[in-house]
Amino acid sequence: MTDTTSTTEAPTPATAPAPAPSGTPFLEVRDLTVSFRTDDGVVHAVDRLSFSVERGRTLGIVGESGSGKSVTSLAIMGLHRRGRRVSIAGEIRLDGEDLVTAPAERVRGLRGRRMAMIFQDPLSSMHPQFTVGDQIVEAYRVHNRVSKAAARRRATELLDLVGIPEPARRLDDYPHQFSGGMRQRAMIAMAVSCNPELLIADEPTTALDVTVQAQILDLMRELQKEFNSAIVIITHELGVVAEISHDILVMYAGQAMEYGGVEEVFAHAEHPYTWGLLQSITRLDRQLETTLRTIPGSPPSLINVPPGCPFHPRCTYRELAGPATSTTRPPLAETSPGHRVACHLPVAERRRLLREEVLPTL
Amino acid sequence: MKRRANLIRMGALAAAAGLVLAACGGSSGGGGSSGGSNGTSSGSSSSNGTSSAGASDALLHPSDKSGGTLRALNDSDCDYWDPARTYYANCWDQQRWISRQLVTYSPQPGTPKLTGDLATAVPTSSDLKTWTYTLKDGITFADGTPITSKDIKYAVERVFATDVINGGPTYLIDYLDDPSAPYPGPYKDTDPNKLGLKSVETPDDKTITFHLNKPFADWNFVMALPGVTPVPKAKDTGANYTFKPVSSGPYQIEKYTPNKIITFVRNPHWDPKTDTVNKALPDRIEVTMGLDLDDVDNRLLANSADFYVGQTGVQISAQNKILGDPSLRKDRTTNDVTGFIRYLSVMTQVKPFDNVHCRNAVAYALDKTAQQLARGGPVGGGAVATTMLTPPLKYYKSFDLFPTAGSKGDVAKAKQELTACGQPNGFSTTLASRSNGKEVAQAEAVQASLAKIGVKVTINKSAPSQYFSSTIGIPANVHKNGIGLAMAAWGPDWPTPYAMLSSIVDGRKILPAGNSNYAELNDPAVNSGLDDGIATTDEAKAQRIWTDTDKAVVKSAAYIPLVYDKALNLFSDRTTNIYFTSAYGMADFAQFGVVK
Amino acid sequence: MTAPPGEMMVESVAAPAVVQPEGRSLWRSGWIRLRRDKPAMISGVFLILLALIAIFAPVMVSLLGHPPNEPHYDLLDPNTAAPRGRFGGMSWHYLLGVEPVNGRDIFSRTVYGARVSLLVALLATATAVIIGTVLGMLAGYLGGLWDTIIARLMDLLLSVPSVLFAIAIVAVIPNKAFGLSGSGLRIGVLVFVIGIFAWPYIGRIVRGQVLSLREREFIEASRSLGAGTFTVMFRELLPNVAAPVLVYATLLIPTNILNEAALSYLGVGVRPPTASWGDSLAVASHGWYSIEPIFMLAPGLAIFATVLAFNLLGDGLRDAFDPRGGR
Amino acid sequence: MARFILGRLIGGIVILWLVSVLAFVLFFVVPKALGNNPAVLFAGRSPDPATIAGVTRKLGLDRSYVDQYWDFLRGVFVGRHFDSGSDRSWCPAPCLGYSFRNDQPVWSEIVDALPVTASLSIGAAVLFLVVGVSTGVISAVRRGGLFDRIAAAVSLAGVSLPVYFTGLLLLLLVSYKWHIIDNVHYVDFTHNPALWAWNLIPAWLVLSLLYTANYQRLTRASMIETLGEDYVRTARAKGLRERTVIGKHALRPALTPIVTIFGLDLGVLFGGAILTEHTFGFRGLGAISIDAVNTQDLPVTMGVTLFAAFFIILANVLVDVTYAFIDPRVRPS
Repeated sequence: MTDTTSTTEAPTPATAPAPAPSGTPFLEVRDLTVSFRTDDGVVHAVDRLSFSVERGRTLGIVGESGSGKSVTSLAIMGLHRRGRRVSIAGEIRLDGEDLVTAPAERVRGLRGRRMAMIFQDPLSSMHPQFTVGDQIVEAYRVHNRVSKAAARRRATELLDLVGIPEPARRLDDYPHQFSGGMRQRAMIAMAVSCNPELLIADEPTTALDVTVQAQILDLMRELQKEFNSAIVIITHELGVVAEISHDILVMYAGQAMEYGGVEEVFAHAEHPYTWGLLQSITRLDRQLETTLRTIPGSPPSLINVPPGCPFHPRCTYRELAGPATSTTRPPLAETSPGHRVACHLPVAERRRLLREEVLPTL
Repeated sequence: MKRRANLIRMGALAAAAGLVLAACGGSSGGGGSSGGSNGTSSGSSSSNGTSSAGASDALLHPSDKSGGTLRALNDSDCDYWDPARTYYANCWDQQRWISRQLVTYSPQPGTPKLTGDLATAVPTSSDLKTWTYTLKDGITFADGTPITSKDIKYAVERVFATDVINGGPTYLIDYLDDPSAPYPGPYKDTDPNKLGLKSVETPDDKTITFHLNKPFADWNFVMALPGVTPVPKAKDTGANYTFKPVSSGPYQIEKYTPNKIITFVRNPHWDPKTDTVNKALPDRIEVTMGLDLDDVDNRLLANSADFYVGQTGVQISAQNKILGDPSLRKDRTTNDVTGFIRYLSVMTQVKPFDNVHCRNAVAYALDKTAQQLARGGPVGGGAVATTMLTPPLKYYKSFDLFPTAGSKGDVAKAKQELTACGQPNGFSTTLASRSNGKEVAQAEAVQASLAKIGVKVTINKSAPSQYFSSTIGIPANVHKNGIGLAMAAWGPDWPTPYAMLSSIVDGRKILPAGNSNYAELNDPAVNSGLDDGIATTDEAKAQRIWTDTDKAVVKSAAYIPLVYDKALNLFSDRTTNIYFTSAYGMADFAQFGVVK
Repeated sequence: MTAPPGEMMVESVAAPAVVQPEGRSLWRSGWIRLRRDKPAMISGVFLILLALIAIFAPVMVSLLGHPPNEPHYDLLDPNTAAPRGRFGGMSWHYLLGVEPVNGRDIFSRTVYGARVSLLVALLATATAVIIGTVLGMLAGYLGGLWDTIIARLMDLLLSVPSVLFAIAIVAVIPNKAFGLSGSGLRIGVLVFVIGIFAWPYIGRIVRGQVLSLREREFIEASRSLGAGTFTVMFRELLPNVAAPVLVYATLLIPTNILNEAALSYLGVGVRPPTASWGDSLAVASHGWYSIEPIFMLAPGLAIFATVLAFNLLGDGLRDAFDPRGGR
Repeated sequence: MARFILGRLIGGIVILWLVSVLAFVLFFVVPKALGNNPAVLFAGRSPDPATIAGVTRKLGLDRSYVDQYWDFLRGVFVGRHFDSGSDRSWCPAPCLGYSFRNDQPVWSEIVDALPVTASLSIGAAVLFLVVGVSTGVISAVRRGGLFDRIAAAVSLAGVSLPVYFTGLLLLLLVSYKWHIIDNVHYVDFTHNPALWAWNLIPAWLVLSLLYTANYQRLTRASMIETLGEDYVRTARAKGLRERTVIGKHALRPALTPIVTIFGLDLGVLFGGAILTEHTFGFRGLGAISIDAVNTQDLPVTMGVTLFAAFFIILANVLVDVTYAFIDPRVRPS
């Protein structure tokens, strides 16, 4: 972030961001492209991705590992170290302000205050050598000029809020002295310490057992009510999305495959990849370990993304989609209001397959 | 019972420098010599030339100015400050500040004479067995108590207590003990006054008489060794006396921190009227010890100190500086032949060197100028040697029994000798040397010389401390390890041929351990020469005997003289009365003064 | 041990990250990565050349110099024992001049010094690798008392002042021992003392590797098929620790070169007049370097270039075979 | 915690004891087995049998090896008598015996040499720690940049240069060519602190070059590893300033392994920087130990070895304990 040699900033002049009128999306991502240069070639981690989230609403981003979910979230937070190796293009508008072109220092000021993030593995994401309390206090004080004692009181409140018993005492514990669920709660407490308007949760429940998972999701819902935040939740578990999200974005190989309201997509999924995800979840009854195993093949190398629809080599129905599927990238086209799908299969064919072949297996 | 060889302990236990006894002086023009006697080479002639540029016989900066502090430097501490135990030449020289003996060396450049010190005069003995000394009046210890003959007898007795008082020379035991009833030393003495040694008589406080068990012409020299320094019985602390010896000389120890510093201040009870030897010019003397030798040179060059007590000569970088600065060289250095000899020992009991022709081959093959270079060249190292007696010694006479052109060796003659020895194609042998100092370079030069006649030499380096005591000092080890050649060096305890030769060439002194006749030379001509020489009072006869003996040794080719040691010593510009004395093979510290 | 410990032979570097071998493809992908590493490849070529020079030293010297032990007194100033002329008497006949005191050809001695240096360093490294691998595997695989004893032994060896012990050992070894004598014995002793203090570095790495491999399926499988301890160790474990051992052995070589030179510099190296870089530096250090820097520069730069090349190659190997440990 | 420390201390003492046995065997048993009687070494150049017998009795060399070792060990803790029959001397604890060379108590030789070694190692340690760690951090943060590449090259050269070569080179330049410090020698700190430092500078530079290079590489690697850790990302996600992220969140865990290595290195250095002291002619522990080995001064060799091992082991124990304080995860509860 201190890198001044960034060569990838969009050439558009930075205009003073006007406060977004209410009702417009709080976070708007447009044509976001993130690529990394490595010794083996350029990794196209995110490719022309667009979505938006309003305050009070939750977007779930789903996809196998390596589909670009986490890269997207880190791009929003401005946590990629831009420079010779990373390039980011497109727009990320937070309350109307473009973060891609904003100076690093400006983005830093927003991080933790207006947008915050919860990470996947709370054990590795919390600093092992500082107490839980210190870490929350630090998160709070970086954006609030208050005394240490006041920040400490705030940290106690937060721990209490996220449901940690005896919060005043546990403040001085180190992360390794917490259980997995408690650590995630503490992580959330840290993230919400400044009442962020955007909360990004990257696989917040993956490392946790099922009961704790449910508790954490409840907690996030409650917090959303309290702070009216926009939430982006990243997961590979459709169950989590179904439980907490309003909207869903299915990603594959850095690209959006399907995007829409949760009920709509779950009921009328039109992308073969989404079908695969749906099939895997129901059949195994949320057993994490083997989720998604049912989709044949493995995710593509992001250095050599297949031309056309990136999913086509694994797609059971590619014969039905015509030759374009392996040459032309399908647009993310609206099939019904608010529901977009990127697929070369004719709409009617997709609906027929869903009805005749997919739904019976679910 | 022969106890200890007569040599000044050099390097044997000393740290880096290698040789302890140092250098200076060859009054009569160092190295006179032999190198030049047959075919002069540019190398050896320049060696003669440079040696005369040194101080030999000269007195640098004479002055009677007293006062000031004399600042001396040393790399290591003395082995002991107990006069009976020290065996380093420079420590004997330093002892002159705090100790006096019955007789001592007269203060004069070059070959010194003995003169009375505590005794009124230097006695003579017709049978060379009975020696009587009379003490001066008014001589006292540093606490004011008068020095009596009993204090001297007590000091002599201490040397017999080898379990406590060890380290020093043992001539006193050799010549005064009764082998049928050995004296155990004063600590185990049953005599109430602890004066039970029968061979020393003290009829009164002023008289002391020694009854030797055999004739010994050099006895007065033994009486000049620090071992005969009087010790007050009441102040004798045995092994700890080394930390606080009672002074009888012009100075006394003010403060002593081992390995760091020793300081001397004037002894208030020293009476100059009783002392014709010590000038005692400075008010104070400081010896700083434990220094790096290059550091020593630099301090001397910068005049921030006055002299180096080791007197082994400057290091290479300082030597380079001095040779490039004629005025520095002239005013502030001495460059004398020390009396020390570097030689090659050729083991007569190791095949094929049991054959004299094989030994002769080595003697002819050696390039002695290479040895000279390995020692540091004609200025820093020494002069090419052809005799075992060295120029500063009494009765030294130059000759060369193995002349080669320019002293560079004669391959043809060497090969002839090899053929005569029955080894025309050469052979393999082992050469022992110490692992430190310049001896390794010397060994490599021997190796290179002998390679020319087909003799393949393997060098066997030993830690200096075990070199003389075990590697080459135990004949059984020498035979077992097939050591045919050994680098060696010798310095006499006093400047006479007997002190030089008796331990290293006497065939009757080949010991199973602690041997110093390394080559195991047992030549009747040499043995009888030693006996005759030391029993002779006639100067001319003595001269003849000693030269013949020296020739017999060299002719045996069991010992091949290589280099007469020289040292280029540096002094500060304020040091006065610098001259070489062969008594210690270095400058006479007792005469130093400082100006400025 | 990613860097030479310098002052003492004791480790100054934590045990490096463990390489995760993934089978055959590791070797190939590692080679591909290594080929892209220019400094490492150049170093490799340099070291091959150096090895050739060492092997064919007599040919080199007969073409460009004089026998390494042949004195040339005529080239010295008889008064100072220093070479006549500037730069140590450099000339077309004596490319790097001649040594003081005996006038030996510095070029030849530098070339011959490579022999001792490489021979001792390679043999010592081989010793360390053999002992370290065997004991490291035993400790890691057998565990329990074996592990305790071997781990304590490694601690012990890392706790003693190794240069001092090495010198003391060299000093007490007689001139004939173990059926060897002369230069053979000296080189053997040097190899032994350097190797004996170096093996714990390899031992620790191997032990760590084996500990993590021990519970893996293929080991279990092999064991359940009735394979004995030694079969498992040498058939299954050894191929899997080979890559990290190779990498750290390469990084141990420069350390051992420095150690050999250090011992020679302190006077307990090979027997005179055998040329060695450390010994040449010792000669120079006795004041001669201040008179003519070439005495110190020739052996010093030879050590530097060789050690640097091995370090570059080792770093390259580590980056290629253990990407986690590098940049 | 107390139990943990106690456990480490006992472990350290056991190792030290093993080192002492090893040293005793190496320095006293082996030479004698090879035919070098220590009494002969002690007694001088050509000692007579009576002297050797006296020395043998005085040093207790006529006793069994076990007894001799026991005498030595007891001497270290409670002092011991040296008794030759007529001469009894008391060597107070910690008694490591007397030097064969000059009859000084070994302990006083060590005490004399310690300030030199301490000055050399502490000064160098400060230098290499500060320079090595800071350049390592900068390299890691600006990975791949110009600074990093230059630092990598310099470090690689640094770890490839023997101290005795850089030492001579530096002496040649500052002393003989440029005459900046004409005569590099050790000056006691109490004598003149300015001269003390001035004369130590070349040795500090030489010794720290090697270690700086090492620490630069280590810090860089360690820092790069921690910079990739999730908790550093968390720190950034909080909106902390980059300086805080690096200086606090990344540096502290990155330094944890460095502290370990630093402790061990310091322990080794305190045992005597043999090559540096030898090259600069400083009479520190390293130099006296080399002299002692070369002159077969067994008590001094043994004493210095144990003293050096003591520091190395002490450093090991301290490092373990410190580690527990730095890293709460390994802290025993």
